[in-house]
Amino acid sequence: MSVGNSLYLVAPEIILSASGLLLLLIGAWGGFKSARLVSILAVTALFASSAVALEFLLNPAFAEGGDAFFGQYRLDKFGSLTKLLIYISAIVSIIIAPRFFDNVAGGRSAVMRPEYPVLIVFAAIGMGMMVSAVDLMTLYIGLELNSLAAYVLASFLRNDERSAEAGLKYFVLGGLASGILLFGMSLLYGFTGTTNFNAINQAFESGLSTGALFGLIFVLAGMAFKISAVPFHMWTPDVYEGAPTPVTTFFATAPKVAALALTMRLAIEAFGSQIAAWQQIIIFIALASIVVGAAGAIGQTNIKRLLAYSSINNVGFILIGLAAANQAGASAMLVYLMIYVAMTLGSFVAVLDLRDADGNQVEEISSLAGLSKSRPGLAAAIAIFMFSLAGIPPLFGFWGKFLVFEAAVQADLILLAALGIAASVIGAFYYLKVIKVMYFDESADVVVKSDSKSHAVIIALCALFVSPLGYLLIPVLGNIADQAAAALFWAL
Amino acid sequence: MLRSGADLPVDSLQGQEGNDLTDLSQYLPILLFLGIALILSAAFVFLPMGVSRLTGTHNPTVNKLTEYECGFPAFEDSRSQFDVRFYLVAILFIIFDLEAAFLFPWAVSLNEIGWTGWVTMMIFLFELIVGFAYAWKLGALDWE
Amino acid sequence: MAIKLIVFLPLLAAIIAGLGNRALGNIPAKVITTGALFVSCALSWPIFLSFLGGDTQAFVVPVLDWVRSGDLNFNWALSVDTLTAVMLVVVTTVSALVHLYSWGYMDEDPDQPRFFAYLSLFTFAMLMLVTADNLVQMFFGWEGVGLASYLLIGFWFKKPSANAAAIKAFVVNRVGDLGFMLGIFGTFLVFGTVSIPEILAAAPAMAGSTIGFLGMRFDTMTILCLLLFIGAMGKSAQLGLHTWLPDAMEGPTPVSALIHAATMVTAGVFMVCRLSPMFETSETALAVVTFVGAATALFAATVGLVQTDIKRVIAYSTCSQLGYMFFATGVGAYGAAMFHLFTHAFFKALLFLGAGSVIHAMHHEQDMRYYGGLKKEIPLTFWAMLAGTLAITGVGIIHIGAIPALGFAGFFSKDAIIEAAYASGTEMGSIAFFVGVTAALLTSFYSWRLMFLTFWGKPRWIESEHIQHSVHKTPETAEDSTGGYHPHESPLTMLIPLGVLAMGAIFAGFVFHHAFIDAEQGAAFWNGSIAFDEHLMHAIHEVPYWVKLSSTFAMLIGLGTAFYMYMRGEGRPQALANQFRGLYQFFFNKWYFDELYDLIFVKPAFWFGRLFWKRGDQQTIDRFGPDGAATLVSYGSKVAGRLQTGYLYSYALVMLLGLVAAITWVMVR
Amino acid sequence: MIGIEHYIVVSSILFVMGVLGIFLNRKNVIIILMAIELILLAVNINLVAFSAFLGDMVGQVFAMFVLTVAAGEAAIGLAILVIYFRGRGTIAVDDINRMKG
Repeated sequence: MSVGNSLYLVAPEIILSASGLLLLLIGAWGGFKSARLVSILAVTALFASSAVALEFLLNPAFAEGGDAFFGQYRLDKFGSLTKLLIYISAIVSIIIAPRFFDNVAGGRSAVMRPEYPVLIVFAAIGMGMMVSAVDLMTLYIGLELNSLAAYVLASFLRNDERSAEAGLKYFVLGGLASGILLFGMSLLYGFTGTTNFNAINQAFESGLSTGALFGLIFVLAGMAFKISAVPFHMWTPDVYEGAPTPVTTFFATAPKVAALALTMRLAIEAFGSQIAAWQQIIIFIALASIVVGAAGAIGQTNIKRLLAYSSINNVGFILIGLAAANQAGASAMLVYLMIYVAMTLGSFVAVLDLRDADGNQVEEISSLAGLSKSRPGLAAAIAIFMFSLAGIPPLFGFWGKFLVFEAAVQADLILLAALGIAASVIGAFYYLKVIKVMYFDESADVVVKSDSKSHAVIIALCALFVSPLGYLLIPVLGNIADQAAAALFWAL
Repeated sequence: MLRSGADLPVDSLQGQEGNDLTDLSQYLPILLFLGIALILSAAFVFLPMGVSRLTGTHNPTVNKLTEYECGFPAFEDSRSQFDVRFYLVAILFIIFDLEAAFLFPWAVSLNEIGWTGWVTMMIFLFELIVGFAYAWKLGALDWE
Repeated sequence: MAIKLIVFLPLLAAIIAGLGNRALGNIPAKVITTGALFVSCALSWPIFLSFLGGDTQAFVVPVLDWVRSGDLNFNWALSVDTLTAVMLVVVTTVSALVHLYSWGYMDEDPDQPRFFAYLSLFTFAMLMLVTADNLVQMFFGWEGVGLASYLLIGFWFKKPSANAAAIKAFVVNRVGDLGFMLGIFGTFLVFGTVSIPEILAAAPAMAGSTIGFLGMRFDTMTILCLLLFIGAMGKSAQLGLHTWLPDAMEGPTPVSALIHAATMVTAGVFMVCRLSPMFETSETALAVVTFVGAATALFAATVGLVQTDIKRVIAYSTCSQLGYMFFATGVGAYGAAMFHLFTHAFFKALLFLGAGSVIHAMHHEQDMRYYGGLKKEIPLTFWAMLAGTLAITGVGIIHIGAIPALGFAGFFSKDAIIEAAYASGTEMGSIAFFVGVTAALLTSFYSWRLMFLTFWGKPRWIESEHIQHSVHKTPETAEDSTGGYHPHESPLTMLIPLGVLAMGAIFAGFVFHHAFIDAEQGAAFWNGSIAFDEHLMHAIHEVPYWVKLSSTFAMLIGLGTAFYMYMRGEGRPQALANQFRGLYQFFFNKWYFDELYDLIFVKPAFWFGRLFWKRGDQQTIDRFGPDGAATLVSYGSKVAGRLQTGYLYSYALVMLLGLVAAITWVMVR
Repeated sequence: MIGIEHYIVVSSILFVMGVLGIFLNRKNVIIILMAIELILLAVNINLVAFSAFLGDMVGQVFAMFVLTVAAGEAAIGLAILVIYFRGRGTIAVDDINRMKG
């Protein structure tokens, strides 16, 4: 396996790294004026890497993928698919940024900074490494590359206290989490003698030593933090509320995809031969996330916090697919992820589109009252996203839930599926609250018209995707997801 | 040189210790150790507080609390805040200092890793330079 | 095809008027519905006449395939034979006239389109019922008329009493319908088909066969007939299931005339006649029918004696007349039954519309005690109702020698029934005969009482609150008993139907009695559409003269008594009432049927309802179901919120606890 | 003779102290940064020790990466702390609860 070949297999990351560095310099010399240029270039770079990822995903020549850098890194359909999702989320997060930063309330630091797209690009590189890492070291580097960028992004509004606090909290807890993760990795390394996933798996086949078991738990805990699963979810609401909305959009989609994909790969490729060791824990985490996500959301008055809890809730459902620990489950998770990304992007961009007369962001749910009158289109879109997040048929969100439950039933986790369905009913409550406010409360007349074409387009696309029309895509999505899932299980 | 973990002997630890990894009971001590570690560390944290609180009378006065500077009354609060620029410099120093740490293993193993390693390191250094340039351009380095 | 038009024009009109409602406006809605009805009326008479002339055979017009499932398959078809033809003219004629009448009567009503839509809908359902060629289709019509009746009784839905009456009618009818349904199921079970002709063809073969039920053996046909008869009882308000009919008078008077006098309530009789070959196979069933009919005739008449609400009097008389029809079918005189149905439709509709006209004139006062002396005020109405009264009391002279029998409609039909009861020779028949004569006496009494109280004597209007409202006077301030109130004759739209129906009440019997009940012509006319018993019809003519005269005498006695009580001197009725206090109360309270049912059925039902509602639903299901979940969730949200303190160390603590918990779990597992 | 488990114990103690340091200290966020560094050091001890006992270089390389990343993390942590201090004028852990619930 030549280095050149390896470089070819990591083409998306290389493109992004090169452009990231270049953009950094452009930003440094160009100053604020260059922000737009940098954004455009960053989006272009992301599109380029998406194209490459798509090529890897669809071109039969890469059907069985390949290892790069002496088994540190693997290219396969699973990685390519998740990368695609990540890049799309990154692109959207960049596109929606300027409108937000250019008129933040009060005009403090009221300008789009060129570092924002650069940081997004670097985070994207890190996540790309995460999803195609087959070695603890690659995993760690990618994860940290993503996290460090994320910490900065969270506190990007330097003069906004909430933003700074969000960054601080995210950083401290993230540091703790990565510490736990690392400690687990060190244990795994020590007790299996390797950092390579497949080697770890082989080592586990001959049994699980206590130290390795500890390592496994610690690693899973660290991952649980990244995917904000209960009980490692505490940072999520605060960070989502405090961080600038475009950043929140980014956090809610791309890192979730990356971390979940990484967790899947770890659980299947590295710990696949000791499913019993982690399955019950995942089941518990999944149920806890569903319940806490639903319960926590009910009391919320801030729509960003609400969406944070909703993401916790959805992660719980996705983890049900992982708990199934079979190919159907993985495929279901991937489909769910695609739908989840669309739903989340849509709802956050919709939130971003809520501004009052002074151009301030509107985040209070109560301010949405009467939205159905003042902005029927937006209200309808939000309603669609909420119903879809709640998993109410016939919207597309239902399909994801259905698939994971189906997978769970296939794996004889009937009880889990039953509890999950029951919990999803409870969860529906708080989404409906938003819709009630929009449609049935007397108007508050806070939100004003928005002239943003890009927002409208993105919202419309996402709404279209999660609308019942989405079911037309099931054959395509299902097929791709199955292939990607199969790529995970090649070792078993 | 960097070896891919895939071809490592799984039971290399046994070579050292000669006991079976898969036997949980053998490694139960680790759990105990962790417990002990918890207790000990907690002790390290709490013991001093507790002891100082228990031993010795505890009735602070203003004069007691003023710090002693060779007989003179204190000019200013001993916990004076540093200029944030110190932090900045410190940060930059840490980063570039640690990146330098990569050079040593690279240097000693350059014969084995050959041109590939050399090019890689050059790329790495280039990236560092880019970061450096960025910091420089933003004026992170000039004190005023 | 004419028949299709006859049946579906009313439906079309109903749909147009119903959906068009306000948008359409009053006049167009009324024109469309009334026009449609007159057209189908005009189309039905030729069919009837052609059957009368005997130059048409029964025919069936398929509409569409309806159900094909296993053994159960039947079409939706309109079958027309003599029986149907008779019902067609009755239904369409009365309905058309009532539509016209409603123009005047419902003039001030805010939403007339709805009313007329309901009327037409009812007519359609009734036509479906009478043209049914299978039991399911008949049941469809059966329920359809039930629904329309419900809607129309509760038409003034702002009146609580009206709603209550509507619900009562609906519920009581459900009881009957249950019997009818069971009958249909049983019939399908036994005969393997629901097609009426096939059933009737197969029925005689089944006579005497038995089916096991609850370990006992029952006579098949008896069971089926009784079940079906329960349905008939419900629809036709026979004793036991009659309680809804008087309350149904809460509906507008035209509705009472159309549904609760002329057409719907006779559906039971029609059904029994339609299935007469079935009933013929079971002596027991016939005996029951006779008994129930006779009992109803007597019971309703006695109650009618003492009612003061003009409409309720007529309602009970309807009940009683239906009793006549039933015991006619019971003794096998189906022709006579249908004949009475035919004539009764005219004179009872006439009486109701007349009563409506009186009520209209008396400013919606319905209590006869506040009428009096209206003869001069509203002469046309008076004459019309006189004709009706003469018809229902059966005034006429039997034919002696060459002189043919002359008389009003009721005379021919009712006498035929009474004579048939005597001629049937069964002891149940003879009981029915005496009951019938007695009922005739009572009928005559309450009918004339109604007339005397309403049209003769001095005005007692000022006592009525309605009148007081209209003239703004009270008995004290009023200078005379009229209170200066001037009843006004009803508009032409109301008088024309009265006139037409009066013609019917006068001549229907004389013109058609040969065709309906004469032995030979009857057989030719009915032509097998009902089990027409020629011997019985012959026997009618052979009954002794005292029998023939008995009903006439009874009528005269009743008339005399009424005249003596209400025209000669004051207070005689009151005195009599006081003398027979108990009896009076017993009659006045309708034999305490309502109270009885309230005690037996209504109260327990409510009790159970409350039990299940409060205990079962609220305190058990809701408490541990939705409400419990809701409280749990809100509590959980509070807890989650409290955990989210916002402090770094608590977050870290939670994370660590999670980690430790996971470790402990995997270790102890 | 010092065995692997001794190293593990030391690193475990360091690790636990670091973790405790994060949520026992109510005063200064800087201390939290130190605690995190402590955790990473514990990890490094583990890695190097294992590497030595396994006779495998990977652990040491891993340790290098951890060091580097730790440096970056510390830098970013300090930077965030600075801007937070600019905003709120305090870095007491107890004051960092603007957002909760």
